[in-house]
Amino acid sequence: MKKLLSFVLAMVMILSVASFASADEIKELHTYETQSREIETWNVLMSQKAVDNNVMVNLVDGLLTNNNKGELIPAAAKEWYSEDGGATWTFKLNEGMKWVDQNGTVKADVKASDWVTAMEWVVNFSKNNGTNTSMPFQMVKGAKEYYEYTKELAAAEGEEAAKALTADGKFAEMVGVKAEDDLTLVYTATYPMSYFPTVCTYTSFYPLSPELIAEIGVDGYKAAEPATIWYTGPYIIESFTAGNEKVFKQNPEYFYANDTEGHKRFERVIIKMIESQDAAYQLFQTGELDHATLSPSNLNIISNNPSNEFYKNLVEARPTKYSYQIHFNFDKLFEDGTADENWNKAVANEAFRQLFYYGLDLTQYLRTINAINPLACVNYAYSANNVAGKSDGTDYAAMVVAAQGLSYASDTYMRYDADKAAALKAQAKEELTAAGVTFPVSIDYYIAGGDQTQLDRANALKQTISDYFGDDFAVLNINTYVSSIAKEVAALHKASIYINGWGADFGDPINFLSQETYGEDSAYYTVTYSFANNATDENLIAVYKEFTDLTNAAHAITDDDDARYDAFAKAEAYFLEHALCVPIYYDVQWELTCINDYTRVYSPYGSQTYRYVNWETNDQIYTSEDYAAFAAAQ
Amino acid sequence: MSKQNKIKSVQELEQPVVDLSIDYNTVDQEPKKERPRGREYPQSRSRMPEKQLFEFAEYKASDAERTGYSNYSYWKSVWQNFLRNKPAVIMSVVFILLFIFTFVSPLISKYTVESIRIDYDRMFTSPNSEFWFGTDNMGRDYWCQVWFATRTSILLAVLVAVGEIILGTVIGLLWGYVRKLDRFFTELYNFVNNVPTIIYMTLIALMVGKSFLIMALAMIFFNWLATARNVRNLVLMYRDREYNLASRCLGTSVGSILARNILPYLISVIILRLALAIPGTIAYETTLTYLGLMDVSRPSLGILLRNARSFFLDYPYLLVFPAGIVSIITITFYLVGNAFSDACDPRNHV
Amino acid sequence: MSEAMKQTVDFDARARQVLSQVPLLSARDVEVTFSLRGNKLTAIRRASLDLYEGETLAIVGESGSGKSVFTKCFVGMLDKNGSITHGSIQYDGQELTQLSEKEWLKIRGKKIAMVTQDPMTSLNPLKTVGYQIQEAVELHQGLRGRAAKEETLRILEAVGISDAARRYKQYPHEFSGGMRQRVVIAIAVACRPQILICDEPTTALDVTIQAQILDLIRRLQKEQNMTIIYITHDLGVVANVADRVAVMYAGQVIEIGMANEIFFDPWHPYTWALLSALPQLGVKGEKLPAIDGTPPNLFNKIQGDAFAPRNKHALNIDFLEEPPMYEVTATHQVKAWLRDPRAPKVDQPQSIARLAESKTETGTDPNAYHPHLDPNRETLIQVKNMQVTFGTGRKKFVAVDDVNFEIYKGETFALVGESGSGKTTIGRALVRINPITGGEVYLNGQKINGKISKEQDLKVIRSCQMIFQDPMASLNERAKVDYIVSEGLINHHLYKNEAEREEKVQKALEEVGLLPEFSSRFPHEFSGGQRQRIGIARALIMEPQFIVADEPISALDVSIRAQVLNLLNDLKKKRGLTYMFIAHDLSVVRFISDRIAVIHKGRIVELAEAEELFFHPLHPYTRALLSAVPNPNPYVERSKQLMVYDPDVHDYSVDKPIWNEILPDHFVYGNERELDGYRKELGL
Amino acid sequence: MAKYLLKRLLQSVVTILLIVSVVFLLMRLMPTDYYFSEDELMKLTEDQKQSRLEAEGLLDPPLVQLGNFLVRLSRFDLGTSRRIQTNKPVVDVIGSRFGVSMRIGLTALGIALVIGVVLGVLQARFKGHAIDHVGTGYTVFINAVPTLVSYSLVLIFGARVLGLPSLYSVRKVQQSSILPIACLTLTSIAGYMLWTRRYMVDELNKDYIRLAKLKGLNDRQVMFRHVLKNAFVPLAQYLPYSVLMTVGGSLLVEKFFSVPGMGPLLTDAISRYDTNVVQGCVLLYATLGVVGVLLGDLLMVLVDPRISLSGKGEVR
Repeated sequence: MKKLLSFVLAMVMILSVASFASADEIKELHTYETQSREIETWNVLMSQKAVDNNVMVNLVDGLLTNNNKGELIPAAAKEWYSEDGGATWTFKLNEGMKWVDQNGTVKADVKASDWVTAMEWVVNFSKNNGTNTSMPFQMVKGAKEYYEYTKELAAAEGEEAAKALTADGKFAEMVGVKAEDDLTLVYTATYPMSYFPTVCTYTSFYPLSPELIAEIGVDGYKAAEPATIWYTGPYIIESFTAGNEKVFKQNPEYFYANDTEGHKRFERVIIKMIESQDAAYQLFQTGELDHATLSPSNLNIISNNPSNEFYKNLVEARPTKYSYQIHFNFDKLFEDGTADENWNKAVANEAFRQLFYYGLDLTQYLRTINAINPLACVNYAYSANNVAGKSDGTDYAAMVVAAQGLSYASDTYMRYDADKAAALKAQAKEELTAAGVTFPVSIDYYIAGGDQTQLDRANALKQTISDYFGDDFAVLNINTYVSSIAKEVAALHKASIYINGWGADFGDPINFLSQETYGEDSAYYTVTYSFANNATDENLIAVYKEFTDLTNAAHAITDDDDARYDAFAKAEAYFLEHALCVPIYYDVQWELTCINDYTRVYSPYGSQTYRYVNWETNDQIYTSEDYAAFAAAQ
Repeated sequence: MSKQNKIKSVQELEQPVVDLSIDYNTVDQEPKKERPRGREYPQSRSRMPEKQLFEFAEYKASDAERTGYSNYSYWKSVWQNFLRNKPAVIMSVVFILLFIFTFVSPLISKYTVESIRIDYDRMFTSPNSEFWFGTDNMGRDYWCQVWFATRTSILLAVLVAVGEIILGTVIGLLWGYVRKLDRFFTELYNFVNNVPTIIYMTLIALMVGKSFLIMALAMIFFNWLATARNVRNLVLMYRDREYNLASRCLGTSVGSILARNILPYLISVIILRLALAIPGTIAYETTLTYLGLMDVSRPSLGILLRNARSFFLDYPYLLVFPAGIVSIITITFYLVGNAFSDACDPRNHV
Repeated sequence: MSEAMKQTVDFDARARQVLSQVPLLSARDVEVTFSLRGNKLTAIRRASLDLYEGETLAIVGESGSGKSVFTKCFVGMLDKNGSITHGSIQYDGQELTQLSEKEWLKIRGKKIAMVTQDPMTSLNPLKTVGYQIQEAVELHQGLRGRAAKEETLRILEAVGISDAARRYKQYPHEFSGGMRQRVVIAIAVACRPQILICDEPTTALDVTIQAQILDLIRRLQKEQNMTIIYITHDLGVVANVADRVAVMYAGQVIEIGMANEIFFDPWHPYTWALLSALPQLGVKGEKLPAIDGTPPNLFNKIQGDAFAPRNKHALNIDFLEEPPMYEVTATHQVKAWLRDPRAPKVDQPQSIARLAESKTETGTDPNAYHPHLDPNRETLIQVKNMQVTFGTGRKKFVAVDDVNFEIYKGETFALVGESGSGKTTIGRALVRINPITGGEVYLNGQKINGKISKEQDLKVIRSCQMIFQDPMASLNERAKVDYIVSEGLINHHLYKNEAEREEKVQKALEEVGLLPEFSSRFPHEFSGGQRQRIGIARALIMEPQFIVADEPISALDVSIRAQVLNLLNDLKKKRGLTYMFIAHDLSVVRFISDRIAVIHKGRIVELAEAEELFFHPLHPYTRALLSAVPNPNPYVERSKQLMVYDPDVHDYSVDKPIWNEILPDHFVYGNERELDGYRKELGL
Repeated sequence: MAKYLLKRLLQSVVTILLIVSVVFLLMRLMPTDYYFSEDELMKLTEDQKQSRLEAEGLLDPPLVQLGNFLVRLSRFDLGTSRRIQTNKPVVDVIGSRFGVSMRIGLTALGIALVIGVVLGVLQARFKGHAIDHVGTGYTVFINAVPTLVSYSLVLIFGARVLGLPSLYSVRKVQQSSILPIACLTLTSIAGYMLWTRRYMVDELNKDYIRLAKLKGLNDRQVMFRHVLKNAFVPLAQYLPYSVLMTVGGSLLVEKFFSVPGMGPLLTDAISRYDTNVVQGCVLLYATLGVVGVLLGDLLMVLVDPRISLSGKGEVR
């Protein structure tokens, strides 16, 4: 199998000059989401969910967007700069952008003040209810203070008073965002930061026309709908049926409407809601979809059978922005609410944790993610790739990998070290036995009950643990939750380990590392999954504290990005070496597609991935060869 | 012509059948000792002179009372009638063998659920001498999974079915018999019945958990309705029968009346309900599994079916085995239930 | 019997008429078998019958005798599992046994129609009465639209339904049982058949209604010149309607003859037994001649005469060979060896003679006043102003209202009324199955209704027991006789040990004439009469003083009723029991009871000593009831004057009625004006 | 009659309120974290969450919340959706989906009813003949095969062989409704067949059928004049209930074909903890159920002259 594939790849390399079949591009793109991922709000400022953003970024243009290489490119802003080392950032807007309604009627001009209005909305407690505030709080001066102010105002004088606030007055005084003129927007950052522009791809930095609020009111915008919102982006919603489909049509007033080469758009984009990933494959077969990401089972069916009609069309997708890790729960409770001392003692032991690191060859598990090419999705770093890079072009994540002495070039699962594993196991066993831990240690793991793919993966993990740790040492128990792991499992401290994925919202390692620090409320994983703050083991606390100090020290470096990244890499390597968390995979899946993924927006952070602009498509299904060529050309 | 006519005439004609199963006039009589009667008369006319033929025979009134002798037993007749229904008998034998086999299979199969391994090199192996039911999408032996799943599902189904029938019967009995409780149970019935149970199941799964036992209890708790209503309507039918009035007249307690006077009459319905509840539960389990409301750590038929849905076009055997077993179970209980409830009907006892 | 009476019907003339005719329908050696789950049941065993134009032929027999099945062959309505396996039925030049379903459509309804037994279920509940009749009119009289409707209305009126135009549009449920039976008859009549088969048309009806329906059928027969086959088990009805009578037993016609021949000169021992067992012919205080045992099992091959085992006059040959038909007269045949010249001579039983003499009364002076005989009587039960209501609010229904009576120790107190009159409700109220909503009940002077102490409760349970109407329904079929009989004992632990309990059960069974070994069996194994005796044993084991017997014989076959009546009388004597005997049939009541209370619509309208009531009925309802009592003497029965009770005769608007003791021990319900009238009648 | 109706209606309202209240209180048993999406949990601070809950009155004692809810309900205000379609009035959220479910459900029901009843009648008419056996075989098959499997078969057959769209689409409503309707129809036909046959056979055994035959009516006349309507009566009582429950949507079918209907809404709302939508759905279902029973009783009054409205209003 593998040989065959490498042979194919080799052939492709040799024949890379091979011309593509001269087929037509797709005019109407049929794509999909699974039913659980239906859009929840049409208010671009209110949402912080990928499912919403994937839609909204096509309807409203933020200041900046990404291209297919992950670089920042202009959207609403044609240029951007900081003249003071990142403390304030100025954005120059395109001239002549229009707000239109669903019918394409021009409603207003796009002005710099729209971003100010939007920021006021986001950080006004009574308008946005506190959602989407985390990045403004972190990055925009005065945002948090203004939020507190509105909250108090609402409490003291009622919601309406707070809702009545506008971008003038108190907001202008307090918050660091200003429209110098109609086309110039200036942000004042909380501290000097070079990565401020990356955050401008994110929806909390999107615009809102005050005239829209004037038209539909605060509550009207809260309950925004395709028919009520205004558009500046490449598409307008033509029709929307919740739970069924969304149809995008071109926005005739789109700023780049006439630039059909540089800003190529589909005539229509139809997003179908489908029952499951497996259904996508069926629908692709019947021609009802233009691409289908293959669940491992679908993939196996095709790859297992060379006579399958799609055998030659299997292509590997580009990795998503998410990095997946195993998180340990340091304060595990049983179902009945009592502490699971056995696990808590075991996981506090570094040797035990490191066993997950050095003691597991996860190739088998990775096959459940990428059945053909499991090592393509190996992840040795906590941070995702391409989030940030040194001035010499070195990627930050690669620095972390290198710092551990690992490399993705290997054709084996490199982190696994049999000798070290044996030693660690002996050490863990001895130390834990002394601490009164009984073996085998049970590891409670939770998956979504309705998800067959997760079940298969969990079984693979269970088997891997059984193979490498031995059933006498540790046993993985598979449990299920109904819909929300955070609420049903994590909030109750029920699982021993979690496999979570984190994708960056902006281009700096702090976005990853700050989720893991000790003793800080904003550290999402620490507070909601690992409960490291509740740990009692002194060694563990010491390690955590050290890591936190290293992270904060790195974050304090604001004048030299290279030094900053070096320091972060050091902190992250420390974090990983002490196995506070175990990176496990990147999402690299296989698909059948008529879309050239390499032309799609590639955003290692933020939410621009699903902007349907400049996508190259073909009404013939791409073959593995085509894709190999695309990858090579990249 | 119609069945009821038949029944009516059967009843009419049948009555003496029960009354008098040994008859003086039967030709194919057993030896005398079997027939407790007082007088003797010659077996053959040729032995008797004509004169004697026209003499009065001796008459004993007390003999008439003995005519009631019968080896009829209700349950024996039920059983015999049931045995007469060949398809039901065959299917129940098949089912019993199947169920026994779920316990035996780990002993004879090459793999067990505990020992099967993921092995991508042998995924989707068609049934062969090594893997009797082939392997699944992860290269695991399907044979042992199917049998394990069958056992799990049957156990769940039996547990839930028995539980729901017991609960439904108890509620139905009280609901029908105790007039004061009628309002309460009617409201409870409306309460549970008028909202899709899936809501309650989801809420329970969210709030309490979804271990085998919890889900089994939840299913029991929300599935008793049909049985209870059925039982209740029957109780209303029997409640004011004279034999119950007789018991009340004798001061029999409500509990005894329900247990001894009414419950035995409901057996056929209860068995029928039970028989239908078992495949019903398996089907329900499939749905719940699909919705992610069941424990999935061990194979059950619901999980296998859910999984097979993605492959069955290319690898039909993955669907055929579990679906076949579900069908066997369903058809068995369908037949057995009907056969048994027919057999319980005394009108069918000849 | 007076000559005047005899002239009410001239059987001889009818006999001559029969002899001069060719049969209209002739069934010869008909054998019908049913197959039931592999078993073969021979329901009709080569029965033969001729039917002559214009006559009324009654077929009498117990349930299971095959009378219904036999006549179903005449309309081609045998159940699917049954078939005519032998014999022929000739009608109108056609061989009915060979007809196809299509050919039957030309005969069924059109030529031979049938009135079915149960009017409550025989009409389609969702179609108007008019529609259902008109359907037959259109089908068989060829009328359409208006004409059909007019004919329908005419028929409705003809069957005695007043206000036909309104009734036409009504649904069956708006009709009472009697009215429905009229509609069923109307449907049959609308077919204008030549032959009308009436399959127990009045069995489900009250006596007064029964009499009316019989009148109606007779009238219609005359008007439409129909030939009628009348199936019944009630000899009173036979006496009323029949020109000729065929007696069926075990699937055979065992005796057939003109009605007077069958009633006054029967020759089959079974016919004798049937007639002798009639309570009307019994002598008060004496045992009724009962038929022991039960009819034979038709699944088995029957050897000899089917009745032989129960026959007190059986000859040896009866057990071996089936008797041939002997001719008694040209119109009277009997299938009994007794008619063989070689057979010994036997006299007909006494009661037959009594019937012939029409001595159906006990011979007391009709003009005398009959007070209760015992001056030292003690009151056992006292009922004061009893009221029983069912339901609440708008659904409230008063079943029993302001009822007063006393029952004396050792007597049989009868409560007579039509269905729905509240008689059973009173009975059940006395044993506290139905709670009473007003008034008081005393047992031995102690109040027993409402809340009473536990010991008192037990005492009442032990003292007051009940025997139920339907022996098929009153025993728990899933329990052994042992449990059924000792249920009361078990409830209250009225025994020291298991042995004692068993002993008590055995004793109780023996007492009611059952064998002790029966205790380990289930109720199915017993006949109706035996089951009723088990029910009696169940009551007896509590050693009660007082038993409410709720129509204990009305669901039993004629031949078995006598057994139970005899038993009840025996027990009364032996144990000094007191009965409240609930019945709708005055003839039985007269035989068994000391005092009779007549109840109508929840009120007792008259209460008197039995003979007193029969000879001096005062209340118009009592009179109507008495007038409708069937008499097994055809002459008497046909000459009786039917009285119809119309509640509107009472004008209670001003003068309120009261419960008045008009003579010592003779109570009647009426207002002052009526009471005055009654007194005048009594000559007071 | 009016009084009786009024009484039944009042009883129904009480039942509905009871159901809604209990579900309302059950939902409040959950931790308040459930009100937030995963992303919100990730990005909102504890303080932000609390103030938001407080602002929305979700920290009040459950009974107070219930009171407020009932007061709002009396103004037909069900509140707005929290997650399903954020801040959209629940009435609108449910309304649009209900329409879709209703159309599909009613169509399927109509087809199933016609085919099922006709086949059931034929089965009863030719009891014991081939058609009866085939029909019984079909009902057994439908019951024996798990719905998940039979739906998959319909989907595959419809999409692959017939080339029908396998997803519901608002732009091709008729074409894309075929498969979901087929799924619903194929399974419910079995039910209607079974019951029709059974009721027909029951009716055929009634005494009045014997009388009708004795009148001289032939089999066909007996069947059409006397059996059909009577056999329909027991069916009639459950018809409105099943109609109303059908318009409530089928969870599996709607999920399968992405029909934007009521079926998946409820489970979705529960798992996303959109309490207002859950309450709205429960209210709707309870109303449909209770009204279905009521209508069933009323329909009985229409088709069966024996039953008058003064009868008792209890489950039968």
